[in-house]
Amino acid sequence: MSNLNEENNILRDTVREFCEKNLDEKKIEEEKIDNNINSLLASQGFMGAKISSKYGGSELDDISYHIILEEFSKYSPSIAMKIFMINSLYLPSVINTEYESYLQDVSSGKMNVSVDFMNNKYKLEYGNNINGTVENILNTDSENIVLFDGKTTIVNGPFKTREKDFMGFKGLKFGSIELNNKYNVIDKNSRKEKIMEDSYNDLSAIALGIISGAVDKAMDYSRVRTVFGAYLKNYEPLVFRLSEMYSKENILRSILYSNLDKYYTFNFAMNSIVEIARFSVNTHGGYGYFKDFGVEKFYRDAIILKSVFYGNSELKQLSNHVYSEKLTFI
Amino acid sequence: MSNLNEENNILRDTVREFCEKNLDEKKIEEEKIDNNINSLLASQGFMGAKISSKYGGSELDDISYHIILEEFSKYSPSIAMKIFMINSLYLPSVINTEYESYLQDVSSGKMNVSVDFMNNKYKLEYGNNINGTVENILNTDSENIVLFDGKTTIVNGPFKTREKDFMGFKGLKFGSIELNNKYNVIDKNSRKEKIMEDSYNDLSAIALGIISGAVDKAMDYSRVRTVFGAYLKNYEPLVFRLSEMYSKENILRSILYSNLDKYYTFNFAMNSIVEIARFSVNTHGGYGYFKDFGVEKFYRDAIILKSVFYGNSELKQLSNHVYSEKLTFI
Amino acid sequence: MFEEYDDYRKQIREFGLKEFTDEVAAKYDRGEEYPDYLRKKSLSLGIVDMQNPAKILIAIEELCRIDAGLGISVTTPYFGAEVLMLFGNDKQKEFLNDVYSGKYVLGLGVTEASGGSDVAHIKTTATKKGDKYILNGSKMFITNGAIADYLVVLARTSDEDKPHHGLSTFLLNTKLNGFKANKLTGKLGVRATNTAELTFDNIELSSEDLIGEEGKGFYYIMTFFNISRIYVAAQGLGIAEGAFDKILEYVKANEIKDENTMFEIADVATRIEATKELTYNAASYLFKFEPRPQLTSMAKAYAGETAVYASEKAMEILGANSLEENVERIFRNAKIMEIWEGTSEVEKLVISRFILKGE
Amino acid sequence: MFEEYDDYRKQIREFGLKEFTDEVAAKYDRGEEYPDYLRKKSLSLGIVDMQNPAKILIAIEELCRIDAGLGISVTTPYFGAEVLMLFGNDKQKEFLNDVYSGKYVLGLGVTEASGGSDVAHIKTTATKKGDKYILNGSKMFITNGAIADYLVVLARTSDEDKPHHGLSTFLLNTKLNGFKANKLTGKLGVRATNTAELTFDNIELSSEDLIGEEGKGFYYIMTFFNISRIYVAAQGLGIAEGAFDKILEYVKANEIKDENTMFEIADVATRIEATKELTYNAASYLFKFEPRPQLTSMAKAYAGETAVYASEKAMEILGANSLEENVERIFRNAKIMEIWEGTSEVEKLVISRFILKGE
Repeated sequence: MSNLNEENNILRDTVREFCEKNLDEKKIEEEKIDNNINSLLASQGFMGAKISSKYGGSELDDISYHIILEEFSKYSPSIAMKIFMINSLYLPSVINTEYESYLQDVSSGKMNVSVDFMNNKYKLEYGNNINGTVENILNTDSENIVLFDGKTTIVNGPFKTREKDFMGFKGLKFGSIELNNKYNVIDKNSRKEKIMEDSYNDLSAIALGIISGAVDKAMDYSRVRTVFGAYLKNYEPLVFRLSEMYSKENILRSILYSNLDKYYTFNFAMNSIVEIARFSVNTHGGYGYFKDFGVEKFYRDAIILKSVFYGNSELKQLSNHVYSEKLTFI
Repeated sequence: MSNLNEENNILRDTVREFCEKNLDEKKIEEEKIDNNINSLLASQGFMGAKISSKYGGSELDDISYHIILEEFSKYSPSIAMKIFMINSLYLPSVINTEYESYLQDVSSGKMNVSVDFMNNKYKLEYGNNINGTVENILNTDSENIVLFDGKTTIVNGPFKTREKDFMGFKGLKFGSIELNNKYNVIDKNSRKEKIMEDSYNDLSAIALGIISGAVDKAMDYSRVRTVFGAYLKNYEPLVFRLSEMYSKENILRSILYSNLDKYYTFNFAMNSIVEIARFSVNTHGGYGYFKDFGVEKFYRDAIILKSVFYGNSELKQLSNHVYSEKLTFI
Repeated sequence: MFEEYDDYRKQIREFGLKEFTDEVAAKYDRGEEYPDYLRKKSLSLGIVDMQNPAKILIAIEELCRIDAGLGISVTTPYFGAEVLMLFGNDKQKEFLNDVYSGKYVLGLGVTEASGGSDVAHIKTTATKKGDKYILNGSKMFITNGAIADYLVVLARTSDEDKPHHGLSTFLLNTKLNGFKANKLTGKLGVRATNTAELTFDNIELSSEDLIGEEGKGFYYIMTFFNISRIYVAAQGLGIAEGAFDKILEYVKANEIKDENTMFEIADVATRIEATKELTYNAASYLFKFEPRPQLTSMAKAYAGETAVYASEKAMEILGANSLEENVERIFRNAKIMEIWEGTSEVEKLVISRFILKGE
Repeated sequence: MFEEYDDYRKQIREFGLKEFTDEVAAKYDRGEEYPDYLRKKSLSLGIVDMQNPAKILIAIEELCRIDAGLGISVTTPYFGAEVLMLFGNDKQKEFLNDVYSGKYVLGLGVTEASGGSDVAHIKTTATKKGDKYILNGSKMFITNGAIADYLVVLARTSDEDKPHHGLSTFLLNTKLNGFKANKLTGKLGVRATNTAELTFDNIELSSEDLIGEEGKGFYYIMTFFNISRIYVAAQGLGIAEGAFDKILEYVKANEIKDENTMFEIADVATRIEATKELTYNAASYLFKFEPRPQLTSMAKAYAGETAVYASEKAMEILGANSLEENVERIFRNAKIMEIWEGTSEVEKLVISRFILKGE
C-alpha cells in the first residue's frame, strides 16, 4: 500500500502478533472480553489508541488507529468494536468537559465505559436522578455511560443491567440498563451527530477487517477443500467471485489509507461488507454455518454493523455532501 | 485528488477546453472523426500521447495519458478510443520492430492505423499475399493494420472495406476489411496478450470518463428537471443512487491515479460502468432514449467496452493474480 | 398457463420468423422507418382479437422475442383502444372496428414534455366554446404520433383544486386543422416504431369527440394503463427471451462449457421464468376482470429489468461477437422497457402503496 | 394456485401463531433444543398427509413464516419418507405409518464430511457378508441425526468404475450397536432443529434393511432430492414472507413514508411474489407426477436467495431495531436456505444442464 510506511507495517505486525499470542477469538465470543483482556489491551496502548498521552493514551494518528481497528477486527470484530467505542465515541464525548480526566482510567483499562449509539428511542425521565431504560446497549458492564438526549450526558454506575443474548459482536456484553442514577450534563448540545459522522473512517476500518477476515478464510478454504474431485479453487464461479471480493478488499484498503473522502469510503465499505461475509459462509458450505469455523461471526457482525450504522440518514449525509447542499426530500 | 499535481490539473483543463472549443460530440457521432479532427488532435500532441519524441510524440507519463483518456472519454468516448488504439495498442505492437518509424506519421495524424483487438476468430490464408476477412474492426479507414495470428503481423493498405453501422464508439468507422494485400511478420510471437493486459489502466481511464460523463449529465438533469411538482433531486431513491454512483466515480479516479493494482481497478471499472450509464439514461426518462441528450451514447459505449474487453479470460487473469498461481478450471 | 393458446403461439412465431428476418429488422431499425406493410400483413393473424386479450399478450411476447422494433410496430396501432372500448359511446366503439380491420392507425396522446410519467399535471387544454372544444398544447414521445389517423388525447377541460380532476379524453382526428406531428428520430432502440412530438394549435373538437364524461379523463387513462402495462410486461418478457435465444445459440454453436457461463445461463433462465410467471399470473387476473394492479406493476417493473438484464448478459457473454447487429439491436431495444408506460420507479410506488393499504 | 387449500393454510397459520410464540421460538433457538412436544402437537393437523403434498408445502411455508427453527423442526421428522414410499418394500412402506403417526422420527443420512453436495463420492460402506451388510463410516450435518429412531442411509455396497454406481440405501435403526450420534451445536440459525455427526462402527444390517435394489441408491437419492427441494423452496419462501411481515409491521408502526423505503418494500415484495409463483408452479408439476427438475431447482435457488435477501433487508430497514431477537433470528435462519439440499451453486448447474439439453 503506497500510503503506508515502514512504521505502519510494523504496527500492523505488532497487532497481528498480539492477537495470535494473547487472544482466543472463539473464547472471546463465548465468554466475552474480560478484565484480563482489558488490561492486556491497555498495557499495549490499544485501549487508549487516540487518547492523549496526558491521560496515558497512545495519541496515535488516524492511519495508525485504523490499522489497529482493521487488524483487531479481522481477528475479533468484538475487540475492534470495544476500542472503537472508547476512542471514536467516548473520547470525543468527554473531551473538553470536566470529565475528560476519566480517560486516564479508560486508557489504563481500569474503567469500562459505554456510549449509546444505537439510535435508541428510549425515554429518559429527568429529575434529580435519571430514570428510565437504555435498551440495546453494548458494554453493559460499564462504570459509566454517555447518553445523548438533546444534550450530552454522563451517568455513573453502578447500574442495574439485564443482559441479552446478542447475535453480533458477541465479545461485548449487551443488553439494557435500568437507570436510577445521578446524571450530569457535560455538554448542553448533543455531540452525537458530529461524533457519528466523524467516525465514518473508523467504522470503515472495522468493516475492512471483517471483509479481510472473511475473504482470507474463504480463499484459504478454497485451497484445501475438495468437492466433486477437485479443489474449490478450480471452480470458476467461486474463484471469480472470491477474486472480485479480494479486489474490493484491496480497493477499500487503498481508499481508506489514502484518505479519500470518508463518505465515499464508508459507502463502499457498507455496500461490500454483507455480500462478502455472506459469500464467505457460502464458500464453506455446511461448515460455514457452524461457529467452529469462525466465519459465520463475520456475517453476523457485518449485518449488525451495516444495520446499525448505515441507513437512510447516512445516505442523506452522503447525498448532501455529493450535491453540496442540504437536500430536502418529498 | 491527492496524487495529482498542479501540472496534471492544467493538463486536465487543457483537454477540457480543447474539447469545448474544437469538437462537436454530436457531429463526431454522426459524421465520424475526420482528417480535420485527426490533425487537430495531432497538433496538440494528443494523437501521439505516449509515442517517443523521436517520432514527434508527447512521450507522456501514465498519469498524464490517463487524464487525457478520461477527459476525452467524458466528452466523446470515440476520441478516447482512437487515442487508445494508437497509444495502447498500435504503439506497443510496432515498437522495436522495423516498422516503428511509422509512428512518425501516426503521431502527426497523417496516417490512420488500426489493430485487431476484437478477439476475432477470422481465418487468414497466408500466401505471398494475405487473403481473408477481418471482421468487426474499428478504424476501417486505416492505411495499415496490425493483426495477431500466433504472430504479430502488419498489413499495408489500401484495403477493400465494408462499413457497417455500429452501435458503439460511433465516431470511428467500423466494419470489415477484405484482405488481398502484402503482409509482414514484425514479431514472430503474438504481442496481443501482453498488450491487452498492459492496457487495463488505460481502459479503466476510458471507463472513468464514460462514468464521469454519465454521472454529470444525470446530476445536472436532476437539478433542473421537475416531475410531480418537485425537482428530481428531491426524490430520495434517485438521489441516493446517483450519489452512490458519484462515490464510485471518485473511488475509481482515486485508485486509478494512485496506481492501485491494475487488475482491481479494471475489475471495479468494468463492474460499475454499465450500471452507471444505464441509470443515467433512466434518470433522463424518455429524453434519455434519444441521442440529442447525449447520454444514451454512454450506455452504448459502456456495454461495448465491457463486452469486448472484459470477460472470462480477464476474470481468469484477475484470479491468477489474486491466487498468485496459474489456476486450472474444471 | 395459457397453454390452450399453444397453437396460436406457434402460428404467431411462424409469422414472425418468416417476416421478421434479420434483413428486415436491420433495415427498419437503421432507417427509423415504420413497417406499415407488416402491420397490414399481420392483421390476418387475428392479433388484435380484443375479445381475447390472452392472444394479444402472446402475440406481443412472441413477436418481440424475434424483434421488438417490428413486434411493437405490428402490435401497437391499436394503442388506446381500451379507452374507447370501456368508456366510449356507441359510435366510438363502432369506429374501433376500422382500427381493428387495419383501416385506421390509432394512438394515445397523454405524455407531455414537462411531465414524463406525471399525468395529472398535463398542460394541454380543451376549452369549451359553445358546443365545441378548442384544443391547444403539445404532447411528447407519442407512439404512432406521426402515422396515426386518430389519437386518444388527454386534455384539461377545467381548472380544479386537485390537478387530476378536470381532465378529459377526446378522440382526435389527425387530419384536423391545427394538428402537427414532428417525427422524433435518434432513438436508441425500437427504431421501427414511430414516435412524435405533437402540437395542437386551436384544433376545433366537437362534443361528439369527447370520450365518456368530461372531467373523468384521469381515471380513464389510469384504468387504461392498468391494462396496457401487462402488454409492456409481455414486450419485456419477449425481449428477454430473444436475448436468451442468442445466448443459447452462441453457447451451443461454440460448445462453451465453462462453469461461469453455465451459472450465467441459470441466472438468466431463472429470471425469465419468474418474469413469465409474474406476467401470466397478473394477466390471468386482469383478463377475468379481477385486476390486481400491484401484480401488474410487479410484472411490468420486473419484466423491464429482466429485458435489460438479459440483453446486457447477451452482450457480455457473446463478447466481441455481440457486435453482430442482430444481437446489439436487442440490447438497444430493451432499455425503453424500464421507461415507458410508467417508469420502473412509478411502478414501485404503485406496488408499495397497494401493499401498505393492505391489498 | 393452491387456493383450494386456503382454509388449511389458515388453520396451519393459527396453529403456528398460537404455538410458536416469540418466547418459545427464542427459548429453543437459544438452547439449541429440539421441541419434540411441538412435533407431537402438530400431528393432529395432518401436516404429513403424504397423499397430499400440497398440504405439506403449505404447512412448511406458513410455519417457517412464523419461525423457521420451529417450523422446520415440526415438518422434518418425516425427512426421507419419500425414499421408502417410492422404492421401499411393503414392510418398509408399512413402517412409514409409524412415522406419520409420530411414533418414530425419521431422518436421512447422505452427506459426509468430505463431500458436501457431492453425493456420488461418499465413503460409507455397507459390505455384504453372507446375508448381512456391515455398515462402516460416518455422516455429517444430518438433520434429526441425534433424535431419529430410523435413518435412510446411503452407503457404498460395491466399487464401480463410475462412482455413482455401487451405492445403496438402507433403513437403519439407530438403536443398533455401533451407531453413534454426536449432536452438533453452534449453528448460526435454525437452532431448534437437530443436527448431528454420525458414526457407523460395524453395524450389522440385514438384507431386509435394504431399500429397493442394491446399486440403485444414487438414483433413489437424486429422485428424492428432486422432490424434497420443493419443500426447501417453501422454507425459503416462508422465511422471506416472515421477514417481510417484520418490515411491514415496523414501517406501519413507525409511519415511515420515505420514498427509499417504499422502493425497498416494492423490491422485496416483487421478489417474494416471484418466489411464490416459481415455487407453486414447480410444485404443481411435481405433484401431478410430471416433475420438471429445472423448475424445481430454479424455485429452490431463487427462494434461498430471496430468504437471505429479504432477511437482510429486514435488518437494514429496521436498523438498530433489528437487534430485537425476533428479527435477527429470521436473519440467522435464512442463510441455510442457500446451502442445504444442494447449494445454490449445484442448483445452477442442474438448471443450465437441463436447458442446454433442450428441456
